[in-house]
Amino acid sequence: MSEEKKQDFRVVPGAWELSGYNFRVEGRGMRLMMQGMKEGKFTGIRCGSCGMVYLPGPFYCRKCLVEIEEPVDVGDHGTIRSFTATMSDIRGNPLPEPQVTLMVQLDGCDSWIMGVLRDVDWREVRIGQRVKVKWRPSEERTGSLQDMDCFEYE
Amino acid sequence: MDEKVAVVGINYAQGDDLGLTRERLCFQTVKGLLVQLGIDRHAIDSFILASNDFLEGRTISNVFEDGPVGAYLKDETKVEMDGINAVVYGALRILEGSYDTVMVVAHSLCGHQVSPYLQVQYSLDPTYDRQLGLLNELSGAALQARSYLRRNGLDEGWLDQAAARELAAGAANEKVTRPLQGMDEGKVGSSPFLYEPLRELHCYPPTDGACAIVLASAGKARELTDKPVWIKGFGSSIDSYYITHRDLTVSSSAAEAARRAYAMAGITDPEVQIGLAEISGLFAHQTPMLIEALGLAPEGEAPRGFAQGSFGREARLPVNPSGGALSAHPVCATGAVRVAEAFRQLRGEAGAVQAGEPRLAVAHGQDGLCMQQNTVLVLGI
Amino acid sequence: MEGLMESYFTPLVPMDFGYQYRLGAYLERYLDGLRERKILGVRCEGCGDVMVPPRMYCGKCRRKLEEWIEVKDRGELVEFTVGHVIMSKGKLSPSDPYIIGLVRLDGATHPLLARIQGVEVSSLRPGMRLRAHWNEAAENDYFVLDHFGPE
Amino acid sequence: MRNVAIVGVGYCPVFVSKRNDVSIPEMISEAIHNAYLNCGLTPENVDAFTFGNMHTFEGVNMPHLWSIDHLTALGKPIMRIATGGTTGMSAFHCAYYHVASGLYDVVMTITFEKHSEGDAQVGLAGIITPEIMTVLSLGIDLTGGSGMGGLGGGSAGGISFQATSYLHHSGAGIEHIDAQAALERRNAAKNPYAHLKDPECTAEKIAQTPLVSYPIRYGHICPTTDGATVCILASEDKAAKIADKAAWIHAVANCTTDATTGNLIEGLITDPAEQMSCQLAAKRAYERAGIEDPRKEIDLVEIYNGFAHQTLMFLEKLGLCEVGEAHKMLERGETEIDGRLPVNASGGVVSTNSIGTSALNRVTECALQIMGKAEGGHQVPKKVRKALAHGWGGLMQYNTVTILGDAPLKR
Repeated sequence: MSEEKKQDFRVVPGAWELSGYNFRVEGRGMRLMMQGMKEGKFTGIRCGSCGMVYLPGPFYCRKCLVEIEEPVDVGDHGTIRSFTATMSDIRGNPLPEPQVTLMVQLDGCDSWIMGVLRDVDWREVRIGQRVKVKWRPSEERTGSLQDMDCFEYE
Repeated sequence: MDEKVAVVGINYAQGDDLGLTRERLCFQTVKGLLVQLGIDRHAIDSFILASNDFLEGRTISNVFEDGPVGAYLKDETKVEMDGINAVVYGALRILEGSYDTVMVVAHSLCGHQVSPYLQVQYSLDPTYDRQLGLLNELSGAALQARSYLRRNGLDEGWLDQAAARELAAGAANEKVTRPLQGMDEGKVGSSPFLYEPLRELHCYPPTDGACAIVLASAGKARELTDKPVWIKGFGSSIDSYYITHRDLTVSSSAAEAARRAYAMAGITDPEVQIGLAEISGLFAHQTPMLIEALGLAPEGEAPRGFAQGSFGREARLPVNPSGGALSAHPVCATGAVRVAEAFRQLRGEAGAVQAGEPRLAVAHGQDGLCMQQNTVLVLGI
Repeated sequence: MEGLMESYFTPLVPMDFGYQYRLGAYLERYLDGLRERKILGVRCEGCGDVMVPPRMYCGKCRRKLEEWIEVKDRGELVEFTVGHVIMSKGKLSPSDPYIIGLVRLDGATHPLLARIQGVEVSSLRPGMRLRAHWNEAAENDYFVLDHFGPE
Repeated sequence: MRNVAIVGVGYCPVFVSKRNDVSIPEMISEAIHNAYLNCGLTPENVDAFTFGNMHTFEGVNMPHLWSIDHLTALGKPIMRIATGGTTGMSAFHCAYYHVASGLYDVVMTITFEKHSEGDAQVGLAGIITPEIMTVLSLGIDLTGGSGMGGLGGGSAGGISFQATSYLHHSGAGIEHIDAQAALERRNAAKNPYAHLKDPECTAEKIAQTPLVSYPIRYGHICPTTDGATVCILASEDKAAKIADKAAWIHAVANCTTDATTGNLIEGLITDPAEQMSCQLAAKRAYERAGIEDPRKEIDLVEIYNGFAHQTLMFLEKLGLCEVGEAHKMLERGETEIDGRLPVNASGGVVSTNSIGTSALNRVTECALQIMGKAEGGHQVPKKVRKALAHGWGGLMQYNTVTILGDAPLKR
């Protein structure tokens, strides 16, 4: 590396204090989806104007710029649209096993969701393969994002 | 500048806490304006946002803003300054010729999400001023206030009058949703000191707010409205960062910005020609300082003008009939709101705060510690 | 449907992003000077202004500053404010009154912002003579020049 | 609409991972000084300034305010633009509009990033920190291997999904990403203002770097760089007087879609490799520049590629080849410095990434190639008449395009 060293001057600290903010994040579509997940299904929102189905549903359609609120159930089967196999954890330490994460377009939905595909050889994963959601047993489901256990092949 | 770029519509909201997320605030403000103009988002060629990552609490804060403002698959950019600069950029884009319509959207959530003081706090020299911890937006403004008072031989109580004047105007403005009723000198003068001579009610309030403005080329403007408000001129300038190296009794950069704006607008005698001013004075002493810098009163004469009622709603040259930034200061949107208020006044649509029938107005916005950077826009009908 | 406010998530972000700011040659030399009870500045050959603390450029003359000079550790009060609050993470909390002043040091053309102690607020006047109080024991270089008090 | 030219370019002397010898304003002033030297102008000649960086990377809000005395801009109009990765080009476009409006004759764009003063990973996470904290509270497991979300590409973020999708649709393989990265490291070795340089780099060497998240390897990823870049623009009248050589702006265009990955909350995830905003921005730029067949008319390209697959992907999205052709052009050597269509002769962003400058460097590199002033052996041998500079950023969604030519556009 061609690091040119004239002189190393001292450094002084600073911080961006995110702990001082009171954030607000839109939640209707997410809460609607989680409600459905408790019953083992996905509920999105359809734009009444263009028909686009989003999951989880935003409060507006970005194409039509209108408020949207029509709940619509989408399938829990879908098609792999992209994937990755992660070799290290979020801090960069190697994982014991590569972890496969998918981007899946669920049947009847235009936007995609992400989720884990377990117990597979990551080298065999391909775009276009069919998968379905493996739900946790109904008695364990609480209406949280944990209610979906993972994806598995159809 | 002749009739080349017009403001054709405005919509804004400001309040202590509007009860919205930033996405919903942007969406509602833009949507309201599109409905008012009878167009959809496809009628807009270009979107210019004004917001600030440190106030949004997010890196590249416009990432999730361009959907709600209607910029999906459109040209969008962000001016990370007071929104009046986004209006200037919009005008430049129209003058270039590729765009007939530009939507400017400025906002922040300093009412409920974050302290507005961070905007300046994080802009300070991290290798010196932030290490020492003496300087902040309020201590800087206090030194500026006292310098101004001292030069003009005014006592500290004069700030109470100056603040009460603007707060009373704000109380009459339905577009200001802060509880300002019954503000008088006594109430202002009994609010606690922050940094002497500045008391709490001499300082702007934390405010949520957003302002959307549609600009259009001459041809398009006449399609979109019967009453286009023309941008006649604009200018901006900036002072040294180091307040120790500035003359704190005047705003040189506001004066320079105004000179540029007036030259472009062909204004030779602003005190006589301008019929209305909307000025972003964030502290009680700044509005008079800016009145002088903008050439609306001779240097040192603004306080006398106040005493004589020269800048009241009924006067020939009303200044901040909206209540100004002392009544509501949604950082980033404030300068854009000044443009919007001037637009309402020039069209005679300002309702309870309508101030005569101005034909030519000046709007002003600022950024930085002690008004470091200033932008001035001249509008006419 | 529930109210809008109830539908929002309100996540706490219990983290602060950290930074390390690099000093350049000018501020480095200034801080080194303070350790020797010297207040250093740079003089602009264009306008004659003396910058304390020193920096690389004179904005007004748009020229690089290279002439180092030492200014006195005493001078006169130019302006002041009395703080009744302290600001932390942008939030204000009440404080016992304290004085911040602009002090023009002898040999400098412009003032330095500093804490002022040992003076009654009622006796503060522009032009008042002040001198530096040093604290060599300060761990933080910035606070070796601790405050200004009566000459 | 009047013609606007680039008449001067200034870089800080080196682009390296840590500038321990200067403060932020001092580093910026180096590039400004060099820009004046480059074209013989003085600060008095400049009418207005535009300024850009990603300020959460240094934790300094609107750093032009703090730096202004060092920027030769005191008393002048200065406009701060910030759009993420595209910031450099967005600020440049703002300067273009200043001049093209007819109101300003000479405008300077100043950009910088001093990554060593912050943490780029953390700064990027700052895009969606509140959203991440929300989904964590709702049961997303970022460390284990269950449920929705997962690691989502680890430190490479949503980029891995983009690369996978690109490979699938183009028919290219990971070995092509390796080869592209190697080519850019070799190009960087010839550019005095590049950061990661390796004159002997090969695809095999890149292939030995560990996989971070398939198909992204360490060798595919940009560094974090300290640097500053300055560009001076002038109107046609002024340019003729100032510069012996100039690069003329034929078109600027810009487009956004919507954040396509990372936000699990609002159903915004779609194909990160579609890059419709790039296709639209390019289309608009070609129209404005009067370009009918970009494949025949564009002589040189600088692509914003934080990750090596993006060079290939954007070459296709920009319409400079068919889908599935970019990696074949690479195989045939057509995109090398002496190739038919040199791509990232500078070494690209994947070799040098001081984010605020990165998209502007694409423009300045195209300009220097047109002027024949690219230093250190990365000047391409062919005559460059028209060049395309591309910028990318946001959360996958911003694309900016600038087309430059060796003569003013006839309007």
